[in-house]
Amino acid sequence: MSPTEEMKRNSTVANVRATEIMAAAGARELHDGEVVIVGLGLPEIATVLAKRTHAPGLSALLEVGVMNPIPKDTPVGLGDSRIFYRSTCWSSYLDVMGMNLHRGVVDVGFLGALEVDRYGSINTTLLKQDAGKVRYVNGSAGGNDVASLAKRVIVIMRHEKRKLPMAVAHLTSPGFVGGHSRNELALRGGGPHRVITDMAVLGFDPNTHSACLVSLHPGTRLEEVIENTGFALQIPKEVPATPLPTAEELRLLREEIDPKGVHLK
Amino acid sequence: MSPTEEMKRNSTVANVRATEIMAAAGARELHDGEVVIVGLGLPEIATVLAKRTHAPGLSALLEVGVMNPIPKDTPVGLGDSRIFYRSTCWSSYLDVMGMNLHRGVVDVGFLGALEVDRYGSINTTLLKQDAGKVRYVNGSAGGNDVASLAKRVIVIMRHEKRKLPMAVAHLTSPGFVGGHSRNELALRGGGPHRVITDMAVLGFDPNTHSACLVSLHPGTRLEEVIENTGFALQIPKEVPATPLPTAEELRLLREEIDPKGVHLK
Amino acid sequence: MANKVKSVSEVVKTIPSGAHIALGGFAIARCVITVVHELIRQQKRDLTISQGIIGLDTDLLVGAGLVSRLIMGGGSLDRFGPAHCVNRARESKSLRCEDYTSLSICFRYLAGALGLSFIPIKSLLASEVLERLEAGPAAGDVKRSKCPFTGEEYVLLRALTPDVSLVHVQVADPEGNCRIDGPRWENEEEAKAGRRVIVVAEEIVPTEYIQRSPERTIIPGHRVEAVIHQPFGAFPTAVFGRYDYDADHLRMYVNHAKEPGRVKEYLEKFVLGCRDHWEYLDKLGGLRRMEELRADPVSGY
Amino acid sequence: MANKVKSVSEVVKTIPSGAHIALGGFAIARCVITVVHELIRQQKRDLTISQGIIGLDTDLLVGAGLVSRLIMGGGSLDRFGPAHCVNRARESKSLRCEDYTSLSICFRYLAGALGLSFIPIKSLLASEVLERLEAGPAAGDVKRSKCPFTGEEYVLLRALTPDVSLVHVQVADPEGNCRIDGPRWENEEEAKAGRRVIVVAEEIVPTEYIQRSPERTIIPGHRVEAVIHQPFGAFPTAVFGRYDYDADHLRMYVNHAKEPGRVKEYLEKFVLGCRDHWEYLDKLGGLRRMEELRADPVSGY
Repeated sequence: MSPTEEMKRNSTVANVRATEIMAAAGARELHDGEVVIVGLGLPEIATVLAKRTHAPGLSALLEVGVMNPIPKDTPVGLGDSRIFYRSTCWSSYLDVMGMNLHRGVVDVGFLGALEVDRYGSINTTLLKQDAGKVRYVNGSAGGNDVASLAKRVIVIMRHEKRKLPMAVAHLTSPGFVGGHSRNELALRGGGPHRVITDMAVLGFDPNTHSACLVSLHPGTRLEEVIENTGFALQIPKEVPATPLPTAEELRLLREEIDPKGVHLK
Repeated sequence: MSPTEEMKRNSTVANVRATEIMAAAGARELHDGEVVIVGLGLPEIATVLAKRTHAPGLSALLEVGVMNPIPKDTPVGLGDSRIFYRSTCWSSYLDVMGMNLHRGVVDVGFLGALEVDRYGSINTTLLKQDAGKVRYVNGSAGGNDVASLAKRVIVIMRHEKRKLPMAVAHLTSPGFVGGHSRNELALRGGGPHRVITDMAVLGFDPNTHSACLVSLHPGTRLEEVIENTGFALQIPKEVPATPLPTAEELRLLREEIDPKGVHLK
Repeated sequence: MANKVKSVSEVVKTIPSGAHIALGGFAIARCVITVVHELIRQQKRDLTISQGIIGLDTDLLVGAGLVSRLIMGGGSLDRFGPAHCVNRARESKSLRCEDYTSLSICFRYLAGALGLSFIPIKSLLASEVLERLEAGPAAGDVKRSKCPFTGEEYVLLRALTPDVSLVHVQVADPEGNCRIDGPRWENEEEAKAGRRVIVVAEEIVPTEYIQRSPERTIIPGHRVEAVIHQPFGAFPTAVFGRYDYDADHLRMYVNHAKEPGRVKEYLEKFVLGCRDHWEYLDKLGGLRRMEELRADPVSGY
Repeated sequence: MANKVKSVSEVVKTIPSGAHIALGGFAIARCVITVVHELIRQQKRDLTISQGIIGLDTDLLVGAGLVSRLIMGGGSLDRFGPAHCVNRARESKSLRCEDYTSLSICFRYLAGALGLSFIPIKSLLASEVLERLEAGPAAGDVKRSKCPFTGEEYVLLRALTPDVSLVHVQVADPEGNCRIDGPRWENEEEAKAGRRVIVVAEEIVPTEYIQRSPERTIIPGHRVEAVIHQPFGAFPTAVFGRYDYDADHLRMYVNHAKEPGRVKEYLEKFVLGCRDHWEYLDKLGGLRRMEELRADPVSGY
């Protein structure tokens, strides 16, 4: 990433960080009473923010077998005891991923990604480098399961051309593969719903199933988004601005949810 | 049952009740370190006796999700809290019947029965009466599962002609159905091994898979057994006598395991 | 979070006649008697009942003539006697009964709980249990097949996904997080297979109490639609750690259940003749009797 | 009852090279480090490892060159970095790796634990994860099929039945009755799928303690072949309620793991250079360091 990009990412729009806009935008996608399976990092931050504001009845599940934790310290991963704190249930993969996700009662799957393509398919397995060299990363873990089975999938990631390619280097977790409907793909889950980046919020056209622009973050120009997207984004005539986090949302994020700025830096 | 039969059943041979001979004979069929799924009544009594004597390392599982209970009071059924007392594990059907029995780690299934036929198939579902009238009873519960999957099956029951018919009125739990090997029947478990009655211990011929006489209880005449068996029992030239319970076995049965004589009456 | 505590009458009002109801009781233990009585008072008819081991709960519903179809593994009232009403209804062919086994019912619930439309099993083979299912109206729920990897012969079972799954638990919080003390038989799978999950709790505790030992939570709150708070709600059946079964009352029930006429008598007196569960408990001896049967903390009965 | 408490060295002697070993660790939590180190000291080669989420345990075994086949759902060392040794071995094609997903590994263990040779699943479809499995040496373990009742498309998975299943638990009795505090991920299914089950316990308690809360027993003693008693046996990974992970050591490990040469260095110093787990713990700071990382009873870390 170039210094200027770095600058931009960490620079503030009305003293708001891009990560804070992302967290708030993510939180707004979650409705009270829903069941959400969350990955660590910004997805978890956004979920906690939603729970502390408009969605107190949200149920947050972690694939390891943890429900509704209220961590007081920032965990480094899903196996970190910090994320088990004050939960309402400690069970198992079989319970969370089998008896909830596969059962069909999970409304939202909230994921991170290495690459997302125009049809919302996700790569978390490998990167293809020059001379056909391959670099492996973490693999699917619960990603493919969540993308296949959750009623809707929300991805939070950085907006870079190489991270938003025409087609992912490895199709780890299916979106609307090849532009097909989920039905045609024999997948139960509703598929990708939002991709929240540090520049914009993307959605998917109900007909073409191709990614479209939903809103632009304040301070980001449309051209920047187009430049930094590896495929042709459908652009509506009127592009609304992503609402900035409210003062209360910012207070919660900065003072209570991630005071050390581990994920919001 | 006629008064004389009643008399005989409750009369004593060297002051030993038939039920006590049955319990001791059942206990001797269990080896130390084995895993046994037990039904309530004499099977449980025999299992406790084995545990207290030659098989301290026996693991006793109850289908409801109870392991190695040490009841101090006599339960009326598997749902009775009395049978949960001092267990090493409380889990579920899925664990006991799925992750143990279906997994193939249960050595012995210890059952009661309404009828057992010459091939060791069990009926616990219904009785056919005159004029084709049917009377329903308890059904399979775990019986069919245990008979299908345990490495060997032991049945304890009263010896009456109508309870040991040529063919059961309803084949609830398969033995060597039609004289076929368990392999031919696509069943994993080894099938019937012993039928312990108040007159004798029966086994099954490895070739014909038909019931044969293993031993006669002291005080019972061979003719009685033949009279009271609804099919042609294979009789060896030499018929050994079922060993009587030892003094210590009797003491345990009468003073500690079933002092109120609920099952040994 | 949501407070899901509701009265049994308002909850039962939401259960339509013709519904498939899964019962979590086992013979004479943790039967949802308070809901069963209300179903009878509200005369919910044409019910399909599924259950691993039937007991007093199912026998009462069948005795009241509300059940048209029964999917079960077996059962009775243990040493107190057979399920007379169920057996009699079967003999008179007024009840369609599909006999499975403990494990096959458990597997059918497991499949439902996991969102699998089918699951294989190695019991039932070479038995009349399977033959009767294949020959009867349940033919579409079982299918002989082979493992695609080993070629081994299996029976495939269709998942059970009851319209309403009922479970009686010792402890729940207002959001529906539930604990079950003692063995759980097939309750976890039965509950999680349900399209709707309704629990009856002996005791309601604050969520903070649940958070102190989250590993004890068997059914998470977000799966539960309603929590009915009814102490002694399973009476006269036993609830481990809370109270013992009432042997006298069970004997008396079985004596009534033997004869159609006297079942009616029992229902008139102890169900239809009671405004609610409290009045029923009073008829059974009230506080004094309940205290006699209250479990001691060491034995749990 | 039998006393199954054995030393790690005598237990590892019974594990042959070429064995399929299932690991119960998760990234940086409850990894069976004491067994992993002994496997390296005894140079058990050509191992097949299966695991839901790989972590330090698998990265050490692969770094030591003992693994020829890896069946996994994914994994890393969380924020401390990727599993460098595993990723590098894959890139150099010196490791045959079969990529599944968390749930498909869990279902494969579940099938194994239930004695089912196959189980259906609705993930993997329309993904390159499935395509690569079908195209590779794992082709015989997955099969597309349809539900015989609903016609819905499924992937059928072959059961996983490891030769040896390893799990790190907080509490066990001498017979092998085990408790796991905190979330259990796929440990119950992984353990019960094993042909042999070996547990490492932080603490050995009398059976009477187990009998006081039998509902906490996750793995029953009769399924366990051996219990290895090793306090801080998962160090430097975390054990909920007992101790936190050692962030400094994990960072140091990842820095070594980045380069093949330095992995060797790490193994020389902390594994091959240690007679046993106690000597290893001393090298990591001994009692003083362990006390620094000991969990507080409220937070569990």
